[in-house]
Amino acid sequence: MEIYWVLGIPLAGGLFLALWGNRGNAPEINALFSLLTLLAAAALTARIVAEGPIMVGDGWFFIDSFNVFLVALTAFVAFTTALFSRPYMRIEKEHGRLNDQRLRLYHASYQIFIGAMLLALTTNNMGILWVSMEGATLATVLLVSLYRTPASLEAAWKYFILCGVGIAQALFGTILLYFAAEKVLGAGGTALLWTHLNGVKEQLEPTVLSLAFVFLLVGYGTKVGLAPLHNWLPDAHAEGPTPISAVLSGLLLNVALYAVMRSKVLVDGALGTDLAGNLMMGFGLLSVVVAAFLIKRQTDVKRMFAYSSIEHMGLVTFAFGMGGAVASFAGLLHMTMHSLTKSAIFFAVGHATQSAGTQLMDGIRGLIKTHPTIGWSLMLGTVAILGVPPFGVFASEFLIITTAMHEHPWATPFLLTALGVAFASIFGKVQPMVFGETELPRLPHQPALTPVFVHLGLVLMLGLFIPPYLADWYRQAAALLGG
Amino acid sequence: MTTGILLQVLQTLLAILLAPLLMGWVNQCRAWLQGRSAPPITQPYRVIRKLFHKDAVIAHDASPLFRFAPYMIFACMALAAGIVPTIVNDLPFSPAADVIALVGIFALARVFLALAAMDIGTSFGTLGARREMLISFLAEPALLMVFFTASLISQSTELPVIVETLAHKQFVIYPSLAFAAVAFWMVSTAENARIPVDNPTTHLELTMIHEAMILEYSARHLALIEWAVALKLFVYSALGIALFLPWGIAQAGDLAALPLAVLALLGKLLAGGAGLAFLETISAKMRLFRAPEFLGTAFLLAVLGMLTHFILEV
Amino acid sequence: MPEPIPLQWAWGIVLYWLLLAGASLLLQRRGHLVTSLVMPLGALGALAIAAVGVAGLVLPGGHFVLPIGLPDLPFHLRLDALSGFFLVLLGGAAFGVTVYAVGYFRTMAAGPLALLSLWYHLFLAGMVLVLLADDAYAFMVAWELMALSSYFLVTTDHKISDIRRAGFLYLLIAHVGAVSLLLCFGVLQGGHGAYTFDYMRSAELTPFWASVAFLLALFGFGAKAGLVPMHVWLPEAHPAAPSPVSALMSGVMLKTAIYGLLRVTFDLLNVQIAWWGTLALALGLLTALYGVIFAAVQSDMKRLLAWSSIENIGIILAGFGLTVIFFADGKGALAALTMTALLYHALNHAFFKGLLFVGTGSVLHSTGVRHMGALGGLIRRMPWTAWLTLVGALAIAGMPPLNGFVSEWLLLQAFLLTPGLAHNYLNMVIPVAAAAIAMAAALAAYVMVKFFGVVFLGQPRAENLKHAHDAGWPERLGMLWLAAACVLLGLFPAMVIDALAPVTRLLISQTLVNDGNWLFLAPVSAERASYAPLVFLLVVLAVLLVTFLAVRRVYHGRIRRADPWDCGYAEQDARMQDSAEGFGQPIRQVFDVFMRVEREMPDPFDRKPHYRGDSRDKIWLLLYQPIADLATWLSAQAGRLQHGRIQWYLVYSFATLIFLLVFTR
Amino acid sequence: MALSYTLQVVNLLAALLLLIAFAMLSQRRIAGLVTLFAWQGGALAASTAIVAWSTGQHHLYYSAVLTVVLKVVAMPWYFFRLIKRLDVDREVEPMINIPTTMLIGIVLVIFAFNLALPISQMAGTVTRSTLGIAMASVLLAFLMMITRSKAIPQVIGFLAMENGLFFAATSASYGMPLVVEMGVALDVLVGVFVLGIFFFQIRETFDSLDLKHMEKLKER
Repeated sequence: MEIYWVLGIPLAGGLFLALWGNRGNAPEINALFSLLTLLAAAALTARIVAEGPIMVGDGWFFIDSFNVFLVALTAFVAFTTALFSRPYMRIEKEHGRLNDQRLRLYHASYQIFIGAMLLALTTNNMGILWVSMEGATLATVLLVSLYRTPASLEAAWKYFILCGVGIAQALFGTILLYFAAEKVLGAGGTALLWTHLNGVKEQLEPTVLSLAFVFLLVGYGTKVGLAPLHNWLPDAHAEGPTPISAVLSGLLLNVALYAVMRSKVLVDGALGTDLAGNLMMGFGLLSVVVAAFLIKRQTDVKRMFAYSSIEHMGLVTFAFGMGGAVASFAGLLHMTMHSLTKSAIFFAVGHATQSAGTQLMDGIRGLIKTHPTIGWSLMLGTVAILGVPPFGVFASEFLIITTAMHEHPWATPFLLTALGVAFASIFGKVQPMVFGETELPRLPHQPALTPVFVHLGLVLMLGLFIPPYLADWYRQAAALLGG
Repeated sequence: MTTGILLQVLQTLLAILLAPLLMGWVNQCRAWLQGRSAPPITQPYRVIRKLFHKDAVIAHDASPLFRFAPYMIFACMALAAGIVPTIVNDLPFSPAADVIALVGIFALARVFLALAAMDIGTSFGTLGARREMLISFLAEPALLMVFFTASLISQSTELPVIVETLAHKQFVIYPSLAFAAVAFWMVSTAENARIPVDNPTTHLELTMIHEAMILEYSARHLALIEWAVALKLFVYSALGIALFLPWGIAQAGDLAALPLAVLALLGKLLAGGAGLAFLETISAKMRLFRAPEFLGTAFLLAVLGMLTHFILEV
Repeated sequence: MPEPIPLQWAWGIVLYWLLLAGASLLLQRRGHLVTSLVMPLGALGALAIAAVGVAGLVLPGGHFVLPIGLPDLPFHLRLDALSGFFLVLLGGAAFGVTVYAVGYFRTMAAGPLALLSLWYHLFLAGMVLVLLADDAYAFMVAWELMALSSYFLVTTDHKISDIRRAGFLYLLIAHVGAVSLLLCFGVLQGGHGAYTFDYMRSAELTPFWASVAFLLALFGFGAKAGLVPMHVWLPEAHPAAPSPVSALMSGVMLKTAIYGLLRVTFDLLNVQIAWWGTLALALGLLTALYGVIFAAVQSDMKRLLAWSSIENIGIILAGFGLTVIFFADGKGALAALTMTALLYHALNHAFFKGLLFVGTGSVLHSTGVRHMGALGGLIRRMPWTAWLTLVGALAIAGMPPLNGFVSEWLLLQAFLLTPGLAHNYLNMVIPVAAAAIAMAAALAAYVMVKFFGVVFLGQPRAENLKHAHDAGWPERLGMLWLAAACVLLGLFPAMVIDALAPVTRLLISQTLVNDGNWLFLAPVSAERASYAPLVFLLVVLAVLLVTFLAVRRVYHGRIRRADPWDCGYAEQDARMQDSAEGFGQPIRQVFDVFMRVEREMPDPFDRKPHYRGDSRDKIWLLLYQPIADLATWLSAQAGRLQHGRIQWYLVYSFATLIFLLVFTR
Repeated sequence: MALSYTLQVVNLLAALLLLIAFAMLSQRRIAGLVTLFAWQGGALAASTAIVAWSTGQHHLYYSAVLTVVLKVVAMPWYFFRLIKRLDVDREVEPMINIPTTMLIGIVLVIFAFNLALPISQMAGTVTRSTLGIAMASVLLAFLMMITRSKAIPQVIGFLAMENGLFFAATSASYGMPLVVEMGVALDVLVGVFVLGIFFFQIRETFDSLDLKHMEKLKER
């Protein structure tokens, strides 16, 4: 069964790399494992597309079109990131910022992290979901502090504590969920299986579930980076190594949001009101606005794009909060686009910072002159993430904003303001980095920009043409989310 | 139709020929009023003839534009003279250009004059051009508004139709036309470089406008320009007549009225010329930057005229 | 349904341009191929597009669906009279400009040239798609493609920080406008979440929501068209771009905004309200006057032209406002008149503004100077450029018998026909509006005399002008094409108006009746007003000829060349001419209130005294600065959230938790 | 009737739990905190065991054992070692002074009880009334994390919160499914080890475990 491969390969890879250490070819092995994961994921996806939702391992794993698309996305971005991190980490090592055992740690926990996320996505058990989310956090804590600089340590500490506390709330939510469930389904393992819960969601106790949802939202929302629970996110993104920033904002946030959505489905079923939706809209809107205004004052490029991740996650949350077929579709689309684009941007930024030797934007100038490819990929990536067509991010923003306009017009001024401010800030800061004069040195290694162009190419394509099966897939997923 | 064309040509020629005479008459009156001994009324003709016999002196790097401009200006004025009804009221050419086009023609002449003035690149030339354009950007819309008032009354921008309505329909008093008339007088003083806006007889750097532009011209070019200036004065007077006291202009088709019309025209021109001279004598030339205020007032008066039309006469 | 042939052609040409764009990307090394092959081919495409536009005007419009776009919303394309007209405008202007560009870019370095050609053709394709799009998504994609490619064109010379700033400002305002268009479409689709224009046409909106949609559209399209107060980007961005690009942006791109406004107001919205028209009229007049006043005080020639573009957009928008007023008031004939006038003016502006921009391009190319204070006397060094530019200048100054005069004439006629509107206040407003238009036109003449006089006439103000060279043949051809268009559009208005009839019929189901014949233009009735430019021109020529011959006869024709007299002043030199600032000074004096003047006074002992007076508009200070400050303040407040103390972060999540717990019970 | 006795014992233990939570709030010395933490773990384990015995939920035994092993033996021992190695055992003033903290704590307890009331009514378990206490101890642990400005106390607060959660699980629904409990325990274990590594890193970088050094990353 593909699913076991999907979960097994990364974990095995983690163990292997932990033992193998940072021999010369560790990066390649890392990439190889990621590739295998990707293949397995592809096989799984193919099966789902063919057979529809399946339940594996007597109900412990459940894969429907919602999570399988996230599985595919995760495996894909994980693979491209591994490709990117090959030259990147080499250069880091040559700059003497990393040594062998840290690279060993890096490679091992990278695989573990991917494995944990895949587990979180595929499991059917809300408890296991919680466990693997926590696992993913733990796997990345030491990666964030990989450079052992004071800043990175501080970032990692905040990451750990805030996410730990948040996730504890999520556990409480899960307990309440179980508490509500076992009265309907009886005690024992099956009472936390999402499919079972989903089957009986109408009978679940409303008051308990509304309470549970609050805890779950605060818990997982912390990991999504919803304002005002977002404070760990910019630090962690800015201080960790760039590949980690890429997967954190490209994947981890998605997975956390996935958890929120799974709970939302249950709660909606139980309550019959759109309490959950309203809460999510509120959080989403707040995140969009706050992030937009925080972007304006950034000087560190990775930090700025971290905030932009908050903004986009807020947008997705808002879309899911609105509910309805179109909005959910748009939300899923936006998830995909954001992951691809943002990771691409982080790749470009990574090389840019390496060539400039600083993450401060004032230090990065005129990339087009020294590294045209980096410069253009950064420029195009930025344009894409800012929602300029024909890139795909615009497709989802188009749907979200127009839907908002006729379902919740009150929200649109905020969106308009936030998008405008974000655009002004990000573009105004990126433009001088890309254009203009410069005296930056060239990079020792050839930067690996294939991933960037692959991502941007995909985003561009999806902006102009979404393949029918992909569209159906989104539609089914949107339907699952109560569209 | 043929008679129409005949009359058209006749009238235009008449205008072109009479124009210097009007200029002479005005100068004469002014001299009398100022107690000087007046030059003969034919003085302008002599001046023009003299100029035509001189050698042309042109600056070294004068472009073709410079030499082409005088002809252009003269042609424009002749055209204007062709549009405005002076003695008869059916002009086969006038449908080709209505009052708005008339304003356009004046503008065209003015722009060419200004460009020619800038062509040599002397300090005075550019100075004159600038001042001229400054005057015009207020005078032109004011003139247009004056026409608008008239055409709102007669529901047409065709001068013949306007005259028809004002002269030959039943007599009505239009208060709006009073405003228009005042505005028109102010504009025409400015447009014809008369006191109080400009002084045609001075070459004083600080004040001259029109003269500064034609400093570089000599001989035939100058002659053409002078003639065009006279023609312009004539056309404006004719316009004033046509708009504000059109009685006497022969109606389309009846040739019997022609002699009377000619007499009426002469009478009006004499009166008008004298009036102009009188006003020039009693008023003093104003500072250059008073001119915008002066013309702004004219502009406002014209607009007021339109408003009064909407308030009182609709 | 039979496939609409012209539309397929249009789509084919778009693909063809995309192909050329890709090709030029491959020609990174071979610059000469780009100019000698790709761009001429692009020009042919433009010509073909114009032909398609003509077809769209005469043939019944068709539409078809492309297999790309969103899953539920593939690209819908449609060709009707309106888009046809604007295609003609685009193709006609773009052809001349592109031909010109062939020569203009010949000296450019290969790498940047390839990129430029890439964006250039994407830009053209984007504009065509905007005109063809028949659903919100396709429209927005095309719209932003247009904006993005033009941004990259503007920043071609990105080494200069001012240009970077200009490009940034441009893209920012364009994007904000685009978002508001997005919202506008969100309103228009009125509930049943379908974004094709067909559905929007059928959607029934309450007056309130219709007004919201209109205002959003006015904002969005106004931002693109340079409507005051959203105009701030325009005088920065248009001069920054290479001249052919400026020509396209001013001449054509601004018109796509007019197109969008017409499309939304008269086609997609099924209710029009009079006060929209009043608003548009007021804004238009404000824009016209504001633009022309600032054009008069500029001393950078391209900036001057950019401001004059703002003025013309204002005039067009005023016409639009009148159209809405009349149409909402049930005066179809008048609406037809004004709409014809505004379309006509849009067409004219495309040509003469394109002509003027490429003219300045040639000057820039051979002298390398944009500041008028360092130019002058070029009519002798570059006669072709000078005389062709003169045509453009006279046309834009509204001189008969050129085309600028016709459209203004039509507009003024509309003002004269107004009495008897339902709303009395309108009857009061109209004369003032007419006065404003007249004044704008007169000022335009001032501006053009300044522009042409200072740049091409007089003495060269700098040494390097001595060896300025005239434009090459491709440039001349391009300019000839545009100038010819200006003349012909001026001489045959009756025909043009007949050609415009389908558009007005489509939008307001009324056409402008021409009481005259092909020669005489008489909008409503021959009694009311008529105008025959051809006769006019012939008579002028005739009189000219007669005068000339007569003078020849009576005059012996000796000519002596000498130094200029200049009241006998001997040490006359080029520095004594009016500089651009000097020429603008009276206007600055009169309209001081609108401006913030930065002066550099010369020092009395300076041997070569230098004076600089730079007039900026206050709107930046009054409107945009506060907004920026507010944003900064807000972000400072938001920054307080992130003050680094983990206990506080915990407090946030604790507080959130408690709040939600209280809130949900 | 035996059940009621056990029930009384359980409630007693619950009260003890809450008491310890308050004690932790007021405790200044880190070593003292660790001891209290160990006691809390003990109380938790005991109550779990009793519930297991009284209701025959056998899987609860495992979690009880797990608790004893992890939270009573392993972690305290580990923490004591850390404290010795890093030698950080001295009085620490919390950010907010103790009485205020106490007051806030009281308010929180009342709030938690109100919150838990409707739920515990519908709970089918004998131990329903203790749910409020569980929630209260969670919130109190949260409060403690907020008020402590040193690394180790914060972590202990974190673990105390974990205790509260376990207690909640037990009291609300006789514990979670075993797999989940195992997983959670595993996470906690790993987490603590990661933290251990952390402490050393932090120590060697800032040569102190004071969180004041870790306020550099902020918007300026």
